[in-house]
Amino acid sequence: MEDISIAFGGIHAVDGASIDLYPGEVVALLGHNGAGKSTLIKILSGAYKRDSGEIYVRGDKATIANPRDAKAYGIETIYQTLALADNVDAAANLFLGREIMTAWGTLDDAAMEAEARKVMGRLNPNFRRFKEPVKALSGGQRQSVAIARAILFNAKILIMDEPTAALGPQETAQVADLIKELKKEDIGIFLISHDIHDVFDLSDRVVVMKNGQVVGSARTEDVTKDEVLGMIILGKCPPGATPGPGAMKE
Amino acid sequence: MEDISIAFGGIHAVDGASIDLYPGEVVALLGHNGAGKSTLIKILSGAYKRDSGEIYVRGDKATIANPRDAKAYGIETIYQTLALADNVDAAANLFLGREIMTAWGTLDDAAMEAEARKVMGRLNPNFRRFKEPVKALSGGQRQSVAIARAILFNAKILIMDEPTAALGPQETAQVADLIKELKKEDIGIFLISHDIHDVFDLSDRVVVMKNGQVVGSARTEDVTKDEVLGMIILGKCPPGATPGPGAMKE
Amino acid sequence: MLGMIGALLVIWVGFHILSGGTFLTPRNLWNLSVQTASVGVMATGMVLVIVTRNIDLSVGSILGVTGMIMAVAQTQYLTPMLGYDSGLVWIATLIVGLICGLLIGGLQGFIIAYLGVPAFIVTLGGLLVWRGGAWWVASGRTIPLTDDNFKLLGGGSDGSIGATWSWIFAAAAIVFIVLAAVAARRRRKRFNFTIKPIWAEILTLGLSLIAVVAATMIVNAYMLPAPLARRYAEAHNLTVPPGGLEISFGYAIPVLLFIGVGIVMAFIARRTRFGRYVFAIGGNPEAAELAGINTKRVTMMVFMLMGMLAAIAAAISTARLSSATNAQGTLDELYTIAAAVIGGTSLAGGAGTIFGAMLGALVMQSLQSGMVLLGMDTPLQNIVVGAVLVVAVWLDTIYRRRSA
Amino acid sequence: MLGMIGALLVIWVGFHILSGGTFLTPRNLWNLSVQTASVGVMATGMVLVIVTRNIDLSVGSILGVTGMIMAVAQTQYLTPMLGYDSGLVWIATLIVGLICGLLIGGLQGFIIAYLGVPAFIVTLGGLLVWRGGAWWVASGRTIPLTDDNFKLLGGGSDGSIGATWSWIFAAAAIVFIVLAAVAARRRRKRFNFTIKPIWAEILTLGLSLIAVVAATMIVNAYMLPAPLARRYAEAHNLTVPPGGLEISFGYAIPVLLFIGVGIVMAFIARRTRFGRYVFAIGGNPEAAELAGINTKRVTMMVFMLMGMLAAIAAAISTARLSSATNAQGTLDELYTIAAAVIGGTSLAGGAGTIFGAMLGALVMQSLQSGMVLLGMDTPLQNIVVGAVLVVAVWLDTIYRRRSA
Amino acid sequence: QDGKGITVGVSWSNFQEERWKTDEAAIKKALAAAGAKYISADAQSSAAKQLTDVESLITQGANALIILAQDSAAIGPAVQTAANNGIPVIGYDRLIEDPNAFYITFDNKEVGRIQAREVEKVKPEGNYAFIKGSSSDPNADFLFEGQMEVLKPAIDAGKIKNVGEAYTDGWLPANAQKNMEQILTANNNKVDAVVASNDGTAGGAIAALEAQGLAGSVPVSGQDADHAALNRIALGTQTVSVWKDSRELGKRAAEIALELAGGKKMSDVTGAEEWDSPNGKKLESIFLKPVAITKDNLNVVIDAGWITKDEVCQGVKPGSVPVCG
Ligand SMILES: Nc1ncnc2c1ncn2[C@@H]1O[C@H](COP(=O)(O)OP(=O)(O)OP(=O)(O)O)[C@@H](O)[C@H]1O
Ligand SMILES: Nc1ncnc2c1ncn2[C@@H]1O[C@H](COP(=O)(O)OP(=O)(O)OP(=O)(O)O)[C@@H](O)[C@H]1O
Ligand SMILES: O[C@@H]1[C@@H](O)[C@H](O)OC[C@H]1O
Ligand SMILES: [Mg+2]
Ligand SMILES: [Mg+2]
Repeated sequence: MEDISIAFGGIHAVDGASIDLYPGEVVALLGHNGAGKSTLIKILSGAYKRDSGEIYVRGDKATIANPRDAKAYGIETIYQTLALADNVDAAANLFLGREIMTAWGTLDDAAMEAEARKVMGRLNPNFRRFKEPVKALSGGQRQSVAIARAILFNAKILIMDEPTAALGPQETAQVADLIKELKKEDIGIFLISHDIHDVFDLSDRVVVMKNGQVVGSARTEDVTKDEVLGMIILGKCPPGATPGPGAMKE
Repeated sequence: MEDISIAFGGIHAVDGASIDLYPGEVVALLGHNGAGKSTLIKILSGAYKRDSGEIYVRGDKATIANPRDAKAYGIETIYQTLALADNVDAAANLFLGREIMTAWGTLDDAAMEAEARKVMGRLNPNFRRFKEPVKALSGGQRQSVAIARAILFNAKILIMDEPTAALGPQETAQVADLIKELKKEDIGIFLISHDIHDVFDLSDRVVVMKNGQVVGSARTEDVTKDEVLGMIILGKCPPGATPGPGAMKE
Repeated sequence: MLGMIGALLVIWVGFHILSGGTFLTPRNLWNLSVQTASVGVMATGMVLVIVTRNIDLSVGSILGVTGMIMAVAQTQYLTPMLGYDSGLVWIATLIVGLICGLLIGGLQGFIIAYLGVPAFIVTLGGLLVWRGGAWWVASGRTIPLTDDNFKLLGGGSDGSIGATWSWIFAAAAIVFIVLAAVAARRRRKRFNFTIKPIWAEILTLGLSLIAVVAATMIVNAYMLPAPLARRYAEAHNLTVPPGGLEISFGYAIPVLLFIGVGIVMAFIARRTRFGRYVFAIGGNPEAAELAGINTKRVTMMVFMLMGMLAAIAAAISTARLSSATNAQGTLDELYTIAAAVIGGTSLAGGAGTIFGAMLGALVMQSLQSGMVLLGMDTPLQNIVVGAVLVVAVWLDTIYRRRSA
Repeated sequence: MLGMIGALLVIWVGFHILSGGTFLTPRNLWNLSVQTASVGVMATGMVLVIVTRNIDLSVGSILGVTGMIMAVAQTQYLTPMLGYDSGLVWIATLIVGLICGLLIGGLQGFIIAYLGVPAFIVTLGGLLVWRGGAWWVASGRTIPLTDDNFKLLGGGSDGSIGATWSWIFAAAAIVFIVLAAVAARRRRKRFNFTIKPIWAEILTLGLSLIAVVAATMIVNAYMLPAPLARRYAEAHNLTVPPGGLEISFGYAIPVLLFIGVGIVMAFIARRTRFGRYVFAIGGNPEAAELAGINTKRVTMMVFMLMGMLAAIAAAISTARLSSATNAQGTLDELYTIAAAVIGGTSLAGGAGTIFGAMLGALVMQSLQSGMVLLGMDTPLQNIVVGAVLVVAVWLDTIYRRRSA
Repeated sequence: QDGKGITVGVSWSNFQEERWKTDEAAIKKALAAAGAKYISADAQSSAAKQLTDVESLITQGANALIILAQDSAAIGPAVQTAANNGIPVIGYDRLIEDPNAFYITFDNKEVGRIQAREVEKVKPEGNYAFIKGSSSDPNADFLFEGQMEVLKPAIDAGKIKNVGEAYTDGWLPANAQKNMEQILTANNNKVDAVVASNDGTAGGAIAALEAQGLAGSVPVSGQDADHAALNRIALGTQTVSVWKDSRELGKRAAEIALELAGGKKMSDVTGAEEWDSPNGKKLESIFLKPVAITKDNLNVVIDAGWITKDEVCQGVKPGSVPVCG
């Protein structure tokens, strides 16, 4: 992504941000609340239209005007707001937009439920409530459904916006394992998280944003946790990192 | 709270749970996703009607049939789903139900905004968007608003359902400070959190739930993190804890 | 649903007692089924419209204008072209109507989905525009239909299938219901899901079979009145026995059409991708869009479907009146929406069933025609209908809350 | 809002040109203002109803029944009781109407809020019940009003305040607007908030002052027609000058009532706790309940308010016709809801402004009476009204999206 | 006439209009006198509901039907159903073009003619406005045709000018008022006469004239002899109301229904004559004569017991109207 900007009536939510992601790489996107992380990745996933800037996928300029375009490029997203259809059940949500059909061209609910049980079993073994509309689920259960939804399809790029925020310790560990697995399958992952421990465990690179601008990016192994915290809170770019337009001028 | 139960069409979301809380004490409520934590505290805050059980406040049986009753007992709640009116701004949300009025009996929006700026300044110094309806805010910003709302009033009992899930590192630290301050003012706090580090830093006691039942409770200093994880995941009650009805039978 | 069925039964029995035993007669029930068909057909489409958080105030006017267009097309173009006795006229007429309904619905749907104008305004505009259009088509005149086959769509003594065919229809329905139940059970077994106990399965199955048989017996118990039976006997060279001829009406064609539409719409709602998307959009439009659903196209298609159903309803009611009038369908939008809402469709979107709406249409029609049987003054009738409506939905609400 | 004002201006200029210069005359604009008052009053209440995610289909019927009750109360009870010339009759009549409106609205609100029956069904029931009630009150007869003071509420030449008072009214309005702006500015300064640049403040202020002055000039430019002026001169012992008397109508009383209601309702919506709760409930009913708001009571009160406004509208339209007729208010529910929606109220709840709804009512009425000026056939009128309505809202939608 | 054991069903097109209440009372009275039973239904202006209503009335065991048709063409299937069940039908007030139905009415065209004639008497030249009935009621056009028939010569001669005509949605007085206001505006008050199609719309038009100080100086027509309208005639703001004594119409219809139910042939009904309908059908029918009520013959309605003198003369200046003294 290059030089992406978007403004909502006066506020520059994202302001000239550029980020790269390579296959099999996990890039963690960090920043204070309201830094513009979610907005930036929503542009990539087609949920928002950017005011300016370009997106390149595998070297070619990509035209992403809506979520369908993004999916066509193999970009799958787990939104922070979870984006589930509250009134239908977990299986229907998992397959929304890509339903399994019977030979007759009708919905194959039984097959979808079977598949859903398989995936959810891996993520959240306590989960039983397949027949319930997802609005009746607990916060963590909903998040598991959203994660399952994104990984069910063969994405090339996976965007995860605070995927473990509502998850319990066991479920969080399971997601971490999952990310490692996906990495092996050469999938590029954007991981947004406030948990600095997780970030250091999982990511290859970190990118920090502040007030809509990129403070800097660094290979995870080149910086310390405290340096990253300094980037998030003060916008100070440490020596191990490449400064961006949002870095504090000294 | 004693022997609280509630069922949603067949599912026993909370099943015979009893918990105590003393003034100036922080009790952490832990458990896997869907264990029944949110449901339990929603009963205490009047959002759900319990099927059975009793609630006692300061020794007396309390009748809590709706959120207004709970507030009358000084119980304030930060809900996991945040429960904000999406279409009005942060200040209006902060004071919803307890607006500041002018001498003329009209809403004093300016005074409310001024007050809101003060409180939000403490929680989230980056926050500027006071005029915006809260649906335009980022996940963390919304959470800050919900927290500010709950602490703005002189609660006797404060319930926080995963208050820091969406917060950045700086904002999380601020909430931790806040909890310590409130404790000093003799406020009792129920803290629901999946962050075992936070829990050990902040709480006096931990209570663990599993599948709607209490596994056990313990003074935080009497147990280790791993023991607590064991309680959450396996339902195994360690020697330092008082077992509840949901403890694994050996 | 059970709550509403209960309310319906109470209403029926109440009317039966108050009317001194005329309500629950084969004749009245047969009439009721025909009277319900037109609004009922539209109510099935209204469910999908409301589920997607929209509304359609124009259905009554679309019914009016498509009815008018069909009548004019039939009398002025199709009959002259195809010949007076041609068996093709009725189907050609219907196709003209369906295409017009589709286009009108499509236009409205396009404005709503792609231009982002609220459905309330677009269809309120449609209410005015198509009502005006209905007037223009024939300068306000009432157009009598010419084709007898087409008139069969409206029911009446000729437009009914008689006792034998009614039993054949019932048998087919029973076979279908049983097969569907067995297939569903087998499917769930294959994936090792929990299944209902066999007695529960048999109970529900048994109840639906009883309903089918009872309905068939009722429509077959309604006999042709004497002068008609005599005419029938003459036409078929039968000798009239001393006790008089006993010839059954059987199911009316518009009722069969109504049932058919109901089944197709229920299938669309529950078993197709399109139906799934409709509900997902209703539950959370943003989530549906983010899931890659082309929400605009789906919305537009819902309105196209609604337009076609209004055209079918127009065919039924035009055929029933054997003429197209200028005011036809006035206020039907209200009854149609009411039927859907009574049947449990939530105006907040995301929830509703086809079967419920069909039931809702039946409840509305029962109230209206039951009132006439009681012979009250109209104003008092209105008062009672309004009050009973509220009470019926209230009881259903309580029932729902209990069983939730 | 600006988008809708623009659309309104386009409609006005369009009609002016097409009607050969009769639309934008003081007389027509004066008429327009009076014609808008009744539906406009109800539209302000409908905003709150829709904001709380409800709907009220019964307002037209409530208007009908309260109008009838007021007429009967006045002619059969109050006038005989208080005397033919009593200055108390009009206010007593109005109070009777307001109480009835309040009770009717309260009953409906209670069923909606506390029994949980959907507003659509309850008010659809109300539509039938109160319409039937209107008939019952006087067995369908038209009741001419007896009290002349009450008739002033309907406007007409006597029911207008004349040039001098109109200027006094304008001056008061100007003072009020300026003071309010200054006070708001001072307040924000006190808390050290950012304030608008002074030129922007003056610009908005200037525009509203110009609007007030222009409106006053227009209503004052509308002169009493010759026969009325002569009668006026006789009554006041004036000598008629050779050029004829020039006596201005000035603001009509129903229009002042409409403006007054608008200001009160805007105040309620924006500056009171109740109004804040109404919007919070619309934004997220659960959150409002969890915040400790008694959402049921607020909902019920919204419907009570709506009932009272329907009674005020009934007073205006009854006084205007100087009699209560049985079908009065028929279809007004549709116009009222349409006015609110045109004015930007979202049927999904949570958003809407009183001023927008007032503007919406004006747009609807402009379309309707402009059409009559053009002398088109009713059906064609309907078509044009429907189409223009959709286009106007579409333009507004585009404008909103742009400026968002 | 003995009507014991006979049930007569009446299907009204829109009962919630002032005039039908009187018709109903007359029918009821005549039936009660004969010991027959009265049942009824109101189609509320919907041709479709009227068909449903007729079916219900038959279900309830009606032996004869009186139908006030909402739509003269669309009533066909209802009449057919009745015929199939061997039940005689009377077309009441509005034409039903079906030989199976007996037709009894006041001629609507004649009503229109009377309206125009009386107005023309007062203002033989000048600008005329026409407040027509509901565009969805065929009677509205019959009335207008009758009006035009009378005025055509004067219009062709250039003496009378049509300066505005408008249908009144649903016959609602409030709509008539708005329409009249617009016509006055468009003509800058230069309207010399108003031909309104019934008393409700006349009331709306007069309210609009009143606002311009024109009421009383501009003649206005109406029909139905609504009580409010008769009062206006006495007050001088309305010129004429065409009185169709619906008590007579109702009474005759009820009697004929009983005769037909008793097995009498249509042609044997007393006073029946064969009449050729516009579409060339031969119908058995009876026509009653409408009466023009003006200031000068208000005593007719009072003497007939249609209305009390007090009601007619409410607020009338003494000496201005003969009957009010
Ligand atoms: N739809 C919108 N309309 C207006 N402003 C918006 C909108 N969405 C986001 N914003 C604003 O843009 C800024 C960036 O928001 P964003 O959601 O990208 O933050 P974030 O980095 O994801 O924060 P968090 O860690 O809290 O999730 C915030 O100030 C927010 O208030
Ligand atoms: N309104 C409801 N209707 C039906 N079932 C519900 C409802 N609310 C919660 N549940 C079910 O009750 C159980 C407990 O949910 P609860 O929200 O209390 O979990 P939790 O412990 O807060 O989990 P988390 O950590 O994920 O927030 C879950 O299985 C959930 O699906
Ligand atoms: O008498 C009138 C009737 O003939 C017409 O059809 O409807 C309106 C009535 O006023
Ligand atoms: Mg975010
Ligand atoms: Mg929870």
